[in-house]
Amino acid sequence: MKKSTRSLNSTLFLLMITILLFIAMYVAGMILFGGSGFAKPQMFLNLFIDNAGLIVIAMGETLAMITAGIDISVGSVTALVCMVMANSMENHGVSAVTAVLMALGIGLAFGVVQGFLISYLDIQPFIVTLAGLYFGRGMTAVVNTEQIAIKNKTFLAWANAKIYMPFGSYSGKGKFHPAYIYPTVVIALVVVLLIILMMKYTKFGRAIYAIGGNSSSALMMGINVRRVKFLTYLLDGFLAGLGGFLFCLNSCSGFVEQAKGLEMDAISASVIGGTLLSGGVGLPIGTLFGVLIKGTIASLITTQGTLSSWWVRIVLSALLMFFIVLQAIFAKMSMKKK
Amino acid sequence: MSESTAKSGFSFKKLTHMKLFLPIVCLIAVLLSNLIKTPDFFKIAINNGVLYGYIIDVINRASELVILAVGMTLVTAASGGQDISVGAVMAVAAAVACQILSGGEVSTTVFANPYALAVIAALIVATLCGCLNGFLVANLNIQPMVATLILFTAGRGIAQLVTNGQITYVRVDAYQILGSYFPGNPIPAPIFAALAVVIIAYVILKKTTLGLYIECVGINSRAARLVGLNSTKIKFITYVICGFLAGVAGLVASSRIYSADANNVGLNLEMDAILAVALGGNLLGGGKFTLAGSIIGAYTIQALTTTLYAWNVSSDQLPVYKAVVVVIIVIFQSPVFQKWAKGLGKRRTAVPSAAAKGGAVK
Amino acid sequence: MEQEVVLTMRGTDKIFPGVKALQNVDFTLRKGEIHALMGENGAGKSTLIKVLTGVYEADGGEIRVAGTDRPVVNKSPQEAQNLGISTVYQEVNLCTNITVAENLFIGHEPRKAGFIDWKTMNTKAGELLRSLDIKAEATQKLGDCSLAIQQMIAIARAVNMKCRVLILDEPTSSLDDDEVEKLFVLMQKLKGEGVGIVFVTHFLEQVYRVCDRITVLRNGTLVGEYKVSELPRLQLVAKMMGKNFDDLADIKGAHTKGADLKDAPVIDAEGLSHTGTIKPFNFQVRRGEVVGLTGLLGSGRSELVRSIYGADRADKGKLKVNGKEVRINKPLDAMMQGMAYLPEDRKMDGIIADLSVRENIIIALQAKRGMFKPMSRKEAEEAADKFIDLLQIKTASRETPIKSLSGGNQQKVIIARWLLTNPDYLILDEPTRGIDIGTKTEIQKLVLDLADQDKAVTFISSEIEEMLRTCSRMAVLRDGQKVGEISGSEMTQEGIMKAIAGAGKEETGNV
Amino acid sequence: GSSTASTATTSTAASAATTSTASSTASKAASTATSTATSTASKDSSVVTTASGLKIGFAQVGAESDWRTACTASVKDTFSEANGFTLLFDDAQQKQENQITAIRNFIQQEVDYIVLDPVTETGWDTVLQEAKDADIPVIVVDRQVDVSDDSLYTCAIGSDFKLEGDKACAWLDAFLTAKGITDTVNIVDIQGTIGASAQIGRTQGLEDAVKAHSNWNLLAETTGEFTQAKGQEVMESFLKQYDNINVVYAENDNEAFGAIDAIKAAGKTVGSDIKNGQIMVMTFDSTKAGLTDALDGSITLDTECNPLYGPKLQEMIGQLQAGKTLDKMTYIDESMFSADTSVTKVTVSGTDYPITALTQSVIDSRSY
Ligand SMILES: Nc1ncnc2c1ncn2[C@@H]1O[C@H](COP(=O)(O)OP(=O)(O)OP(=O)(O)O)[C@@H](O)[C@H]1O
Ligand SMILES: Nc1ncnc2c1ncn2[C@@H]1O[C@H](COP(=O)(O)OP(=O)(O)OP(=O)(O)O)[C@@H](O)[C@H]1O
Ligand SMILES: [Mg+2]
Ligand SMILES: [Mg+2]
Repeated sequence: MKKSTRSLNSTLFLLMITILLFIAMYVAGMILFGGSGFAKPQMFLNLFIDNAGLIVIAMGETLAMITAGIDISVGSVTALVCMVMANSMENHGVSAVTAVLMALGIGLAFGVVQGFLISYLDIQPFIVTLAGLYFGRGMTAVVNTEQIAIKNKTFLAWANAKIYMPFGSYSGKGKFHPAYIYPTVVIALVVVLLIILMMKYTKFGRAIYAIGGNSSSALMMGINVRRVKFLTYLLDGFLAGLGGFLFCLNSCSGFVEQAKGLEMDAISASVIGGTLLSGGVGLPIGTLFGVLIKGTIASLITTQGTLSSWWVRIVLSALLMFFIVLQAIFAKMSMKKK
Repeated sequence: MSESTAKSGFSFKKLTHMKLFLPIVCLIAVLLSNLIKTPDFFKIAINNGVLYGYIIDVINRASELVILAVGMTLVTAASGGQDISVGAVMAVAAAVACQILSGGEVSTTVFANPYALAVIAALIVATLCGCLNGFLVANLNIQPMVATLILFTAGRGIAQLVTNGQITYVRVDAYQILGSYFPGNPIPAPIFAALAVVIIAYVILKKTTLGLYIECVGINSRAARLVGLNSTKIKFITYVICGFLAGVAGLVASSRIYSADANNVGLNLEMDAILAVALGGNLLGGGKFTLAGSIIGAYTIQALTTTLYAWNVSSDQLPVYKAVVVVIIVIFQSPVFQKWAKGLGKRRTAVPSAAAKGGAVK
Repeated sequence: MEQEVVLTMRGTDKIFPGVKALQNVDFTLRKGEIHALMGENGAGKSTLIKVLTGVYEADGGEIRVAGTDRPVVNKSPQEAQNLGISTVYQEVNLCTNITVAENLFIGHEPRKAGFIDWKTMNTKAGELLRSLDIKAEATQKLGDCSLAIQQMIAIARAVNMKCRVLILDEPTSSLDDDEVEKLFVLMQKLKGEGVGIVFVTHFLEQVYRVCDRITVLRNGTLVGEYKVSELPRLQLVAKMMGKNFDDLADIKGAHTKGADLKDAPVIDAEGLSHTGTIKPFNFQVRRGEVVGLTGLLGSGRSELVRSIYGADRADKGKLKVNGKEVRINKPLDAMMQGMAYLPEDRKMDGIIADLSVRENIIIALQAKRGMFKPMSRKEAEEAADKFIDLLQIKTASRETPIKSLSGGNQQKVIIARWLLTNPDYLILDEPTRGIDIGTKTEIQKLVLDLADQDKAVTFISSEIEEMLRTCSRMAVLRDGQKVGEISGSEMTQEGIMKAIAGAGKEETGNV
Repeated sequence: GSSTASTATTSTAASAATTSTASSTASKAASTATSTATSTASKDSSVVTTASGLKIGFAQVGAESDWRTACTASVKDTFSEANGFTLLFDDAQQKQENQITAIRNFIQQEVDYIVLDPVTETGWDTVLQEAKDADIPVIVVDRQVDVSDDSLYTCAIGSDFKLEGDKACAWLDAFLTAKGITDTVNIVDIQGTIGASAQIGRTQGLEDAVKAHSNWNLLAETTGEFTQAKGQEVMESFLKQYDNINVVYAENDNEAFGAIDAIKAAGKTVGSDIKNGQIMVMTFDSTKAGLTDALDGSITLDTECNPLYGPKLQEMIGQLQAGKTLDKMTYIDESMFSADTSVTKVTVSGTDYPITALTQSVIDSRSY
């Protein structure tokens, strides 16, 4: 029986490994680039500031992936959300609050349509959301092909509202800079918390795991598979809308090429965090670490600062590969032990 | 019993025919829609000694996609995942070929090295990329989309590294043949390249049991192992093939523009290739596959793009139309929809086909 | 005394492409009765149940449930559950990626303030498992449990839901006697509480032990409904098969040749082991011999054969095949040595669901031949037809995907797959699971025939009687260790029981 | 050095007059910087290595084109370690969010200057505010930024894309006049990636000119996304729809290459003789490859878009170090190239711009 307890924890074990690898990587960065400010607390907080939108979007992605689906439309939804917000505020004088509601509405609309096609018409999620990807990007261009800077006072006030921390660091000139975050970070972390609670403590959350593990079994156990799937994509769409809003708070603009490839960031963050594309396995907290790990890798490269453009890409992927392979090896080892 | 066997055997045959039937209908529908705006869409003329016309464009431009779709179909069937690095691998192959031919110069008008050397080297590098993907997926059990994400991001970097971040031009007629015309032949050469790949793929699938093995592994790799199949090896092979084919596609694409544009060769083609596989009626979750379907899917996508150009849809809005058409096609192909459409009289829709599928997979 | 009716099905039709699975079938279930649903493989039992519980949509007929005056239409198992019908389907239908406790409670988890109360859920699950004597932990991942345990958990889940109707589709096929006993106690208890139970099984003894009534199906049509007391065993078999057949006839008498002890064993394992599952063991099988493996549920029978076959690579010990030492790293190596292995878990390890019956039959031989020597279409079709005929596989055609065959017929296809490779040594792990009595006897005969043809066979079954009929010798396992062998006069029901229970002589090394 | 257009230059050999002075101007600027920044090395030496060791963060768009690569190389060469700088280079891979991240990183690394070549014009308010709070001057290069408060960045230097378009159209006008063509001229525009500053400016230039000339007829505008393959595909489609195209206005060299191939494949010829059915190709960027085609006449006019920002940047930083205030916006010098000599200069808003007659040596002396 001891044997089995260990194997149950294999997901948790992998999560621990992932977190440890993250810490190891970060500490290595602090040692290597401590002089370049890598050890500053603000550097760590920047991981959250820069990725607040991605964190929320990746949460939705994780849910979709746990149902054994996928959502590759999130980047386009983000672009559309940013564009609609920017366009309506700047060109149509819409208030910031209304714009936010529009953003969430767009997310929900994507969720409803994609969820319906996936769950009630049994169309493959990849294809449905690929169409969503095309549609969102194209619609962004339909709304406006220009780059629109958001200058709405309320919106900029939200975007620039720093929340100072009780700690900080001294600059080279000896000046104390308190560390800070933006409201986006708070929202993102609240979302993460809510999703963690939902996945662990609600019937809906557990049903998501069940249908991801084996949808026909789940059906026979009396779960309304279609409804759960639909709601998952609905929530996923909503989170994409919300994430798009946070993304927009960070970039304060709308343009056609925005957030290109964001879906891959969301997917890889989920996977690094331990979510399986084949469904049934994954933890929201893991995804959070997935995002942080990707952010740290990027941050390490920027801090290093001497690579040429192509080496940036290569090293970025090499580090990612190193990480994923290490994880895979640990996973294999834990399987063997069993 | 033998009687019922014979009878249902017949109806089953009809069903398999149905499988390709729908994708073909979709392709034809897309093509015919052109007649509204461009009545001479199907007109083929001889211009300058070569075939000229929209329909030729469709077939010609779809060549790379067809080549990729073949590899993508195999990868999908065996591993239930997709290789999203194919576009980047195309760029790598193009870069290698051009760099060898130009001997490191940014632009050249004579081959610095033999053409064959360049082609072979490009294909070898592309195949090695496939090996890396295959190793990660098959041996290390990393999920395909993420395993191939590595080359997806690194690939273009590698290509730029090879070409030193420049676009390398090979302004030699011989290099342009693969992307244009064989001397004296009115049919565009990429069509032959695609045709050759398809034929070779068919011969391999016909003459070996690779196809069956791939399906087995894709459906139930545990059971496949117990009947003596080497799941790892088979998955690996499909990725190698896919990498190789991406190399071929890269050569064609690079030959069209007689240069290696690391940033743009094969850009976004991976998504189209996956779409082709799905439009062909294949499940992206792996298992049974039809190569013909994927190929039809590839032509459908190119037909759609060409159509939208002919309709003067501005290319930044083109994705909207593409999305709508794709959704219509997949709804049309969805069994649930078909059932609903057929049994309009009946009010009930059945329980998800997932139940009938019986979750034996995974 | 006529009991109150809780459920009726009238004129049920169900048509699959190429098969009329049900035609005008009636079925009635009364309160507090155990009602056996009998029929050969592919007779339509599971289909009837799936139509009833909303997994399939019926093509005709109506269902009435006591308490509602209009016919009910279950669109999904969920609706059936809401009507108080709880079901254990034939293939275990649980989710292996979540814990045992969740599998038991999903859909009706205990909650506190709207949130799942994990503590209560785990405690309750623990209690439930203990009360049914299931050796699993509540917090364990279901996928880590053996098939038998999973089956018990599926039953536990079904009975734990407050229900008026309990449907059990071949629940006992992967259970051993002890477990079956526990199940019967449970069923009697529920019966006492007035639950109507539908029980599908191919074990006639079990029917006669617990059931009150029998409904017999044949080829998708209703043969009739009978009181158990009024339908003697032989007649039941005749009604199921549509001909007279004595399932009790001793088939062992037909078995003429025995093993020649002077021969070098075909299989000779010395100190083979697989860390974590099976301790070092010695094991030999000779030509013409059927050696049984017996032991309690989870005693490691499957693991033992898996380590011989290379399904789990043995990490210690030697294996000789026909006297020559061989290294087996993967199943293909074993196949090349002339071995064949019929796995216990049909759904996970056996069938390749979307492939046709033909492809499923030829795949092993094809794998053995290699990639570049494909069987011709004709060859493959002939092979498939031969076995469809030989094993009476009920399928719409040889091109039907195996997943749409009935459970028992799927099993036959897998057997055909291995027979086609013409092995010298067959490992059969629960080969008759879910097979109807007619075919079961056929398979037992087949096993003995194979032995007559000088093949070596290892036979695992939870059914002692079946083992006695086929085996010439048996190895006894306990807790992953081979603890002894029995043969000759010890080969009786009691002898085996004793050996399993621990009285068997300790492993002495070689046999 | 001063920042007027005539002296601020590039190493573009083709901008005939000022070539040889370029690098010395730049190093002078750097040494000026040195002398003011560090009190010790006050004598005016031209040895650049005694520079103050400024730490500069350069947030680059990516490496999406030859042009960009040349730009990166220019900046990297200028701010090399040998020249006494520490350059932190970040490649954003064409993603704005990466660039924002990089700037935040530079701020934590306490660089002395941030040089930003923005992916987009918009969306910089928050992060530039952070830079300002940290007292780090930001110099925007190439594309401009559109922020609610101009004080968020110190100064900007870039190309005037609208002017590029205007110059090209002025040339076309002059050319047509020189050839005495008064008939309708049919133009197709293969646009750049929609929304890119270069696309917006160049398209605007053309559209304005079309409005101003009653005989210019803009048949169609479609994006070729700045790539050869797309340029070819778009041109193929144009050729099938219109058989009277006279001028192709391709918004970069790569698109022009594709267009030329498509034209040839359709059985037509490219060249300046539009009276006799040739199709004239006008383009932008002036990369080596582009100029090669311009030399043989396939491309008739190639308007330069200068990527060599390094020296100019160094000069500006020197001035900033010296405590000077710079103009908010500086434009970099850009030339025009044609093998056709019928037009030698064009005038836009009162300023004259010479057309450089193209020779092989002009091409050979270019670095990209
Ligand atoms: N999903 C399906 N698609 C097509 N045919 C099916 C499907 N399910 C069952 N059948 C067919 O219906 C018939 C009845 O099958 P069913 O599973 O009900 O048999 P069964 O009586 O339960 O047999 P067993 O004892 O082997 O479990 C069989 O011939 C089978 O091939
Ligand atoms: N998939 C599995 N993962 C982890 N442990 C398993 C698995 N399958 C079986 N076990 C465990 O391994 C041990 C041996 O199981 P095995 O299947 O060999 O038993 P068995 O004698 O064949 O009995 P039965 O087949 O009736 O369950 C048992 O403790 C069982 O719980
Ligand atoms: Mg059944
Ligand atoms: Mg077993």
